[in-house]
Amino acid sequence: MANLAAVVGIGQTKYTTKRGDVSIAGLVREAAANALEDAGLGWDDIEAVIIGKAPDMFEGVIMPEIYLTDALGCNGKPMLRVHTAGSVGGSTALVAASHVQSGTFKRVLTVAFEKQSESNAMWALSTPQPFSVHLNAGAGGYFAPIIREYMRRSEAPYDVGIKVAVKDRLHGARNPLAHLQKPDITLQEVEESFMLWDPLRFLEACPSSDGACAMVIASEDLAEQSPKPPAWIRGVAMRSEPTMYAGREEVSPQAGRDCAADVYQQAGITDPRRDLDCAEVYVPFSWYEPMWLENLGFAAEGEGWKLTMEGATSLDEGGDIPWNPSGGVLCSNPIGASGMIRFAEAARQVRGDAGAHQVEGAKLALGHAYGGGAQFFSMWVVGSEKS
Amino acid sequence: MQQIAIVGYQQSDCVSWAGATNEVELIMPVLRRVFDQVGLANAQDVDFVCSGSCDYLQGAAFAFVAGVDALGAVPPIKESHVEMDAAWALYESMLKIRMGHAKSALIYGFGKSSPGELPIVLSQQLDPYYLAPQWVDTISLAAMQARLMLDQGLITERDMAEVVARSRGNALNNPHAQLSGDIAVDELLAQETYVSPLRKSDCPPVSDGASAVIICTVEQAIEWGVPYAIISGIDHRIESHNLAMRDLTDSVSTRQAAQGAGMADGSVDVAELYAPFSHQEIILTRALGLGENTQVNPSGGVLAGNLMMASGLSRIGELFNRITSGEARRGIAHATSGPCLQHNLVTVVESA
Amino acid sequence: MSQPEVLTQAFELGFTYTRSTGPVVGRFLTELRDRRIFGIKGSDGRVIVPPMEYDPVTAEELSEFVEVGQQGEIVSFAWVKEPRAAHPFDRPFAWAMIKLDGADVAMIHCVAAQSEGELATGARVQAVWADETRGFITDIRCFELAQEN
Amino acid sequence: MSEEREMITGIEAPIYLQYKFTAGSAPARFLSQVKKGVLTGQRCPGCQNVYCPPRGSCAACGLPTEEEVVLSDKATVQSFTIVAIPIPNNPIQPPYIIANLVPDGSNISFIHLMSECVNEEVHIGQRVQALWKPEEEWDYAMDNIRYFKPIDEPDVPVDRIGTMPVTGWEG
Repeated sequence: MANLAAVVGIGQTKYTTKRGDVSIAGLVREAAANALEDAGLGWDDIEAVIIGKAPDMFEGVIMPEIYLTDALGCNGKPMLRVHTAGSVGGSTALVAASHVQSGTFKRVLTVAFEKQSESNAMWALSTPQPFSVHLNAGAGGYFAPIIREYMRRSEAPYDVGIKVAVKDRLHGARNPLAHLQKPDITLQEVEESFMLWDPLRFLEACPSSDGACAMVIASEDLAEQSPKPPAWIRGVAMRSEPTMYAGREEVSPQAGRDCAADVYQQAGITDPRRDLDCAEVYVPFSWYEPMWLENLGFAAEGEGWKLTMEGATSLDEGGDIPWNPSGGVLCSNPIGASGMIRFAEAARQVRGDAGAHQVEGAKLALGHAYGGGAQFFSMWVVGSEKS
Repeated sequence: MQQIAIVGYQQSDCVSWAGATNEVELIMPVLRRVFDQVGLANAQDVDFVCSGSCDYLQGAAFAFVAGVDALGAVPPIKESHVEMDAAWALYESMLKIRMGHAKSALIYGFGKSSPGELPIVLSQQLDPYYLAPQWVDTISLAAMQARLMLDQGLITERDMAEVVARSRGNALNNPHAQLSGDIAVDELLAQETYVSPLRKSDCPPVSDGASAVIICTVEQAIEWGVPYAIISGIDHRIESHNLAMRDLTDSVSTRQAAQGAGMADGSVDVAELYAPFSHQEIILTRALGLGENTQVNPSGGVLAGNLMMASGLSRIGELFNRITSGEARRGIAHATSGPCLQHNLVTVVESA
Repeated sequence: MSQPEVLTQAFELGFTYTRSTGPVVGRFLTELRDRRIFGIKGSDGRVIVPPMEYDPVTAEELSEFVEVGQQGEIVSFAWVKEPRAAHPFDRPFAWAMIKLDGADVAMIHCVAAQSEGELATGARVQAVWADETRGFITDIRCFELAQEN
Repeated sequence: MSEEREMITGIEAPIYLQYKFTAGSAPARFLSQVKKGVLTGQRCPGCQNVYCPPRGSCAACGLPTEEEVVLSDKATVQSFTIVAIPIPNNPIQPPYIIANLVPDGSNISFIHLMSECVNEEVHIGQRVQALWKPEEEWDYAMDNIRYFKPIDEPDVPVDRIGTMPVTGWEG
């Protein structure tokens, strides 16, 4: 059996288009130092550092843990670098947790970051390769056809994505760290925004952000001594499947369903909508909320959009299962950190430390991340209680 | 701590150019052989898979995603990846087993270094403001390290050539080696310098290839009924990124990792060291305090073939081979990352 | 089955990254633009050039800048007989670790010399500035052997 | 007082790396046929599905694919998007349609351009055919096919997309 572990410190940067005031190390450091401060700890209290980010091409620094050693107080310590595409922030948190859950370490620091302003994410994701057609149209170009297929199957009204875009931006307006601050956003504004990758409009897509997120994860005994309430890690799961294979279910990938089933089983969840108080789910394009509502078992197949339209996932509408109270990826997207932000925001909720976007009385929350061609999944469930 | 067994290891040939072989075509035959070695059908028969690779070697983002195509990952599998040498993927896999979320794991690393100019590509690992913009190549950094040792009288050029001669000689017994042969020390010393004080023979060849290891709980190894060796300890440590802040003639982090891995708890019959440059083998040997009773790099080490992102994992595999063949009872495998031995991992492996 | 031809094609993976420097790196580069070299004091009092943002031992933020000399001595060097396309010279040159006067930690930069024999550990070198400085590490074009005073 | 100059807060770091790419065996076989104006796939010895373009393995089974299968240049639209923004490294000017197309005889889609169509009328299940460049321009490249254009054949029902035999779709 895995040892109990808990999140005892969380640190983030303010997410923004360009953090022009810091170096790459400065950005990562800021989140890490905030997490240490939140945990009431110093650099010497940390035994190992686990760092994650998406492709090195975003910053053009190869294996950046090598350069970041000193900024993260890691000289003489173990340092591990995770890269699992867009899910990396989540899987990095899971690898960090395994350092403690395996009984190998008592207290580790984990950090994920992206400083996307150093390059152009669209470039880094579609670098030219000989002998291939240069049709790569960025992540939106990849996911738009899958969304179209979901719309066809579910017969969802055209404006479900628009509703999600507004809902998450209103959530983000409660979160001072969120990149996009749009407290006055309207359905009409989203609908009239530029069509990027039909059926995806500009305001239905995530921004490109600079930012970093960090957590301190500690063993049961140390977590109990922590000055602030710990977020107990109640379940951890990862799943991968290939990008392309004959008959692949792209709208609701098997890897996502299996991953959810695994993490729910560990956390004793039988009905996620009922048992969980909120969820931070990787939704970089608005339509992925209804799609993941189904994939993660919050709604039956073809019914996810109904929860969205009823307001069930909205904090402002008093929904029973708020999704992305922090504003989610639609408000802030430093790619390599986005998954960890989901995991950290889930932990903030059950620590009762989420400020204006706190879900009242949240005791159990889901953190979710996915990456690649919606083929890599990582999830955890955190709770205010050990079991 | 729970004992974990190594039950399989396979490596491709180290070749200077893999030709018309893409990543998945490079990996698949190695995986087939390691599955056959343990008697498994495919990655569905292990509980966890973790790989190591680096996008910049072949110049494409998400290079590792192609690796998943080699696994037969339908239905979906538990899988992760480090942008590091796969020795660190093995480390991550051990944690998964220790926490009880897996009984077995497949680890693989692959690198196609031939498409780019490797020493220049790796210059972009350095400080992005001070060093990377100067394009200081990795061979030159190692050459400065070697000169520090020569100047301080810690080594001679003959010492370095002896490392190379032994590596090439040992590699005669390694069918996957790229460089092997019976070569005299004087013959090596007669060659002119390349990036002085290094000769070309002091540097590793650029290689394409892949390797794979399967580990599991001892109970699982017994159930599978295959020969196994025990990983009794593993640890890794990193040092400052400022090369001049480090004592480059020593490897403090290797010593720390060896201590953490419990190397001193028994004899070290064999050591497989990931020393890309000849003088670095001497640094490592001394940092670890290895004496005459330890056979160093019987495989020839990476001077005989250097699979970036897999060589560290291969060192563990080569050690496994020595132990399961009965040539050694206990030994260590070392992996490194970063310029001039910045980040080091030590694994202790014992006979079952 | 058809036999494939070996299809090989060159390509460039290239981008001009826009890096923000933060205050420490930015200060160093600003001084370089003005043809001065600054280091920073580590927690143990050692002067580190170029300045590190964070102390390798204590992990503390560093902030005490110190100007150092433009001459120093070679701590070690590598002689590059066959420069690579990315290298700063197209004739033989050296990469060196150079401890500048007033610094305790060497910096890595290139040294221009006619032959390997001209250089030695302990040799004195001095910075040669680029014709135009702009706040980049290559504002120091290279080092060369110091003139005897 | 000397002239105060602004602090340096940013730098440009040009990183341009040169690589020599070699296509893998499966893609090279595929492209060698495309140069002759023929679309081919490779069949998995396990699940029997045909991959186009082949990458060397059946990703589902993890088995090497060897058997080469000649495919039709007629295909079915599995899904699509209309791209309205310019993409770095992509010379085509928006708006344009990128479709996931399954060629007859294959069990998996690839992406390619669609043209000679009314954007608003493009739909899932639509039948299309390759429009090849003039033969003298053929190279080892999928853009030997300039684009796919609609043809006058009945739509393929959604649940049958990806299962068309190489002989085509009778409706």
